[in-house]
Amino acid sequence: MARVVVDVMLKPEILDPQGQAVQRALPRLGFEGIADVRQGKRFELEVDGPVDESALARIHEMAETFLANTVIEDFVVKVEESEEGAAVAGESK
Amino acid sequence: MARVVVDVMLKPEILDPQGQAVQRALPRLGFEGIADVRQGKRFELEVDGPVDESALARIHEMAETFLANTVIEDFVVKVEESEEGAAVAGESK
Amino acid sequence: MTARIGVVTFPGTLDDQDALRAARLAGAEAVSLWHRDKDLKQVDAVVLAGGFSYGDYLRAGAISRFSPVMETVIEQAKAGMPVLGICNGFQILTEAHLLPGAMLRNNHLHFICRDQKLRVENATTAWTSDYEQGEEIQVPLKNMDGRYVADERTLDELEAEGRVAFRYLDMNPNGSLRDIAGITNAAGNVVGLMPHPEHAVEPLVGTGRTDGLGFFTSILKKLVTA
Amino acid sequence: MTLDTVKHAAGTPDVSQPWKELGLKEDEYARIREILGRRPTGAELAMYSVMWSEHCSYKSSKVHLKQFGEKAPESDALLVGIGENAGVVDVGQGYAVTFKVESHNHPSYIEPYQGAATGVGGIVRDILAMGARPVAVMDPLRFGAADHPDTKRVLPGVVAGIGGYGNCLGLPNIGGEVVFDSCYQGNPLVNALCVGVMKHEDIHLAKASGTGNKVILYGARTGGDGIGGVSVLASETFDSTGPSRRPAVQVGDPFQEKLLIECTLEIFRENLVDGIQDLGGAGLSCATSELASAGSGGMRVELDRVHLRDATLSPEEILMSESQERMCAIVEPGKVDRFLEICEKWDVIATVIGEVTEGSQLEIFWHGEQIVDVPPRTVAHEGPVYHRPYERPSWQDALQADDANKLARPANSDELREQVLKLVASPNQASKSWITDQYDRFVQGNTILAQPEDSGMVRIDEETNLGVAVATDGNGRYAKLDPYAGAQLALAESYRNVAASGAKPLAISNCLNFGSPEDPAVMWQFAEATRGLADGCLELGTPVTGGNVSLYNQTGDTAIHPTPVVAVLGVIDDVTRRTPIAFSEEGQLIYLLGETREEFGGSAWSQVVHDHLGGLPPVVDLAREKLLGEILISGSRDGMIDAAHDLSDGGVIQAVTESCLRGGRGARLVVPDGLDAFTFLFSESAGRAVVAVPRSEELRFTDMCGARGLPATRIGVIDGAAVELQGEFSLELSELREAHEATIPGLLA
Ligand SMILES: Nc1ncnc2c1ncn2[C@@H]1O[C@H](COP(=O)(O)OP(=O)(O)O)[C@@H](O)[C@H]1O
Ligand SMILES: [Mg+2]
Repeated sequence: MARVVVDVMLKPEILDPQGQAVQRALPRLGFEGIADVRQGKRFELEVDGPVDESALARIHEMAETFLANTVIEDFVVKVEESEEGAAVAGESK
Repeated sequence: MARVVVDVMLKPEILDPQGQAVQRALPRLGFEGIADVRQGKRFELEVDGPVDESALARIHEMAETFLANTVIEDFVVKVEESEEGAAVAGESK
Repeated sequence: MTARIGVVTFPGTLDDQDALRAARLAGAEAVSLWHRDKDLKQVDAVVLAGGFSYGDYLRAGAISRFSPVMETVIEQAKAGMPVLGICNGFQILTEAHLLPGAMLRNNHLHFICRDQKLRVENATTAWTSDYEQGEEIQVPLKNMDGRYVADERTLDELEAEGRVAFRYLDMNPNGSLRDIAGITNAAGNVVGLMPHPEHAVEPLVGTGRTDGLGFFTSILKKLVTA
Repeated sequence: MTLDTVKHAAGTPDVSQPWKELGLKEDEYARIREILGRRPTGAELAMYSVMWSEHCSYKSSKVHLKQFGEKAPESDALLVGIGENAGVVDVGQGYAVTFKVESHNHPSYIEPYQGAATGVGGIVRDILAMGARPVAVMDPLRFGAADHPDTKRVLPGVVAGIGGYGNCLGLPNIGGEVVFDSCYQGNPLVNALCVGVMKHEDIHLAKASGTGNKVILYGARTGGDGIGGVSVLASETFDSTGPSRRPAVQVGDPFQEKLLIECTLEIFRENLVDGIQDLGGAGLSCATSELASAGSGGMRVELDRVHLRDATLSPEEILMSESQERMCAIVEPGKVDRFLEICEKWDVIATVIGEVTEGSQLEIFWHGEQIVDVPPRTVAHEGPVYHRPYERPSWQDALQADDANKLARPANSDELREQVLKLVASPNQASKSWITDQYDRFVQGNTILAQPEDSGMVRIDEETNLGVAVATDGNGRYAKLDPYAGAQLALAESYRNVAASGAKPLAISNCLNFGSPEDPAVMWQFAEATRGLADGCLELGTPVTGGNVSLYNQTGDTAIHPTPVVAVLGVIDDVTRRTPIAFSEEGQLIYLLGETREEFGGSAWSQVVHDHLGGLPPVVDLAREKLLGEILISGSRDGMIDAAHDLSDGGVIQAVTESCLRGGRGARLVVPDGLDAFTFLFSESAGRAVVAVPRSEELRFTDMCGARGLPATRIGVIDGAAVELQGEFSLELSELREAHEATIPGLLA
């Protein structure tokens, strides 16, 4: 089973109060140097069968009509690869 | 300015009502073959200055203490690279 | 003879009983509609009531918009049937593109429940004809995702065509652009708003005001005289 | 993988079992072996351990709670008493009302949002399980110091969780409490109340009877929620690949619960269930053993039929799982199809997992092999009972001797004015609308009164205008000074709040929040409080219908203040006669009912101005409370009073300020003869209220009070745009409003 990720973010021109609230809180928590924060959604889809072009096309359509509201949001569809080098996985205690 | 992305997902053992609701809706919309959906959050941070090891360590800490609730969520910190080949960007009309 | 007003129940709809009650109090025959049925039971108008259909999961209204009943509602609305979307119903109407724009999380990020003052900016729609143009009314408001947004061009167009039907007065409770509380389509048959007129139809109950009854008497008059 | 079957257990008596890790005492484990005549299987051990826990078995509190039954007043109103999911009260016209308060304290500290949310979910299912449609919720809350950083984490999360869950269910939130005190720093109290309404004939009970009847589990799938401790067991029973990590935190899905409510109500309407039980703490262990224990026969359950969210769960874990939004019903075979059809209509998963048997044992199977074979009563109803030692703490005398009446009082009018402002702006006395505005109070269209009124009131019949009112109160400071009196004061205040709104108090529910029962001082507080409450209920004629005990609310050796929270339910025949708190008619007369004494022990004034807790709480006079209640109710019914506000923490000035702000009118007050201004404003003597009387009714009203022997003193008139105390000070409403309303947003926003 393969995983496809759909990232959905508010369009840049749309006010993102959640991101702003996070950004405003950061200095208070002692985190400086973050110029901007945007908060969006991440969908992880477990796909039955191969993730070929036609499957991707279907997922793209699903994202466009359903997972994102394109009046306000942009989205990106990605086939998940194994964790990249730069990624630092977070664990909880 | 560099972008760092923090993906926050509910731990696998934690109920994800949103993802579940999305998954259950898909067949009704004519999208078959998605075995599971999990919905999480994606934070895009614009970082002032270089994203070196110490910056990443700070962001990791920020994710652990603030962006994610590690009682129920896991997170991953990634330095955003230019769009990968596999990605299909969604545009809105 | 009176008119039949249908109220749709989606899974998670909360204010359907209130909307049915409001329709009854206005003198209409109130009819329950079920999300899985395409059949609208020959109603003359439809109310999409408030609540958290599908838990507001994904986006408020996003899942309900694809239900069987909505297929017929969308079709009929385009053919001129009066449709009122209240709160979650408004969200469903925007998701269904029967009304332009979208609803986002309140700018203060909290659920807000308050007695809200509004101005009726368009008293010519199917649902507002019993109000005076510019009349100020007060009805409960309660929502999590009540921030109305649309691009500038759409907003200008709405303003120019008089399609901003209601505006918040005194305070903007959710960050809606241009204080927009509700809008109408160009034909005036499809109206959506965040505040809850169906909660303001009886003295004593709720805030004790009856300012919301006008929505239901408006539509009734229109349908019965039609 | 070795499954610990009954047979296997019988053949391996010497296997060592993790009873200790599961929280059992040695003698408790021995008793289980004695009951079964062999060692328990892993599944049985899991069941006993959780059902015999403090939380489920009330083992420390039972001997004290008995008094609520023993001292119960004669009451025609009680249809179902203590012992069921919730008590049921007759409110007339064929209607019955059920209500209950529960705590979700510990989970809300760990994960405020989910802890509080699932607290609401749990109490709503309790009410639903009685056959009632839930119609309103309330939320008595207690947090650490308002300005403590952790309060900023806990409070917004708790409030968002209560709102997030309750709003999504479509239940109006009609009241509650918010109290700050550093004693709750590591132990916030998140109590939740739900009220439900049904017709008498719809009452349902949690029992499994009728051989051959089916056991149906329906609602959410079962996951590994909240089973932390049991994983030890699973990992012992299973090989090294063992179960994955189990979440200690339950996540709620209010949407699923809303479907469960509508689905269950439709099932009730068609009369499809014989017995029903919600799944709460201890999950299926509790539901199956309680249903079987209360019924006439035995029960057989095929555990492998349970729909799982996590396929790796062991049978022990499935039995223990506290996954939310599930119910268990007993259904006659002929009705099963229709039952499942209704579930399908509401997108609710339902599975027949077993049936009622002729025998007397609860038998549970896993893929055909028997893993449980127990007498259900021994699990559900015959758990251990402790007579824990209790002793009046050594510090109690010194605390009481530290008399608040001796604290420095304001020296002049300016100081008095300043202290008034300070009081109405203090976190405990300030407006809670920043919190309550996050709750839907209008949904269902039947809300007659909600915060900030004295009690919440909902209409239950649109034709006749029959309604019910509920208030919750508790004052840990009073209870700390004297737990017996403190419990009675909580009862009296709640009773007074209901009466002030015009409803007749009928019955009580309560949530007893205390520290560790292993501390004799805490146990003494508990014993005193329950005794006080039981005696008080007897005197007021309002039976206790149910409630909840939350123990171990302490950090290290330091317990919270003993905090009995009391909910009073009242009925009003005609909600159009309800009394609001608002002073809204210019010229109406303000009367103070009851007697004012110098009583400052535990008072808001002593806390706000002196950060002091000592002395004795106000004197309790329940006969007076009853009389006051009767006057408030008759006065409202007969149109003699247009507004009423009970007096409690903060005294006269707090109540008058709230009534003025609510109505947008000022008040001119005079100090009555025999009192000084300070005592008049700040005393917290019990058994009092302020009322607004139309001039035309003055004589009739004072005659009634005189004839009944209730002191009624004219203290002023509704007038202007300021609260003015003649000869002392004047405070513009705008200034009072700013002081009263800015505090909480300032601390939390
Ligand atoms: N957490 C809460 N949820 C809902 N309502 C609340 C909450 N806290 C306080 N309230 C409401 O605010 C009002 C004032 O509360 P309080 O001062 O405790 O009342 P009282 O002193 O009359 O018991 C009441 O209507 C009460 O129900
Ligand atoms: Mg009160």
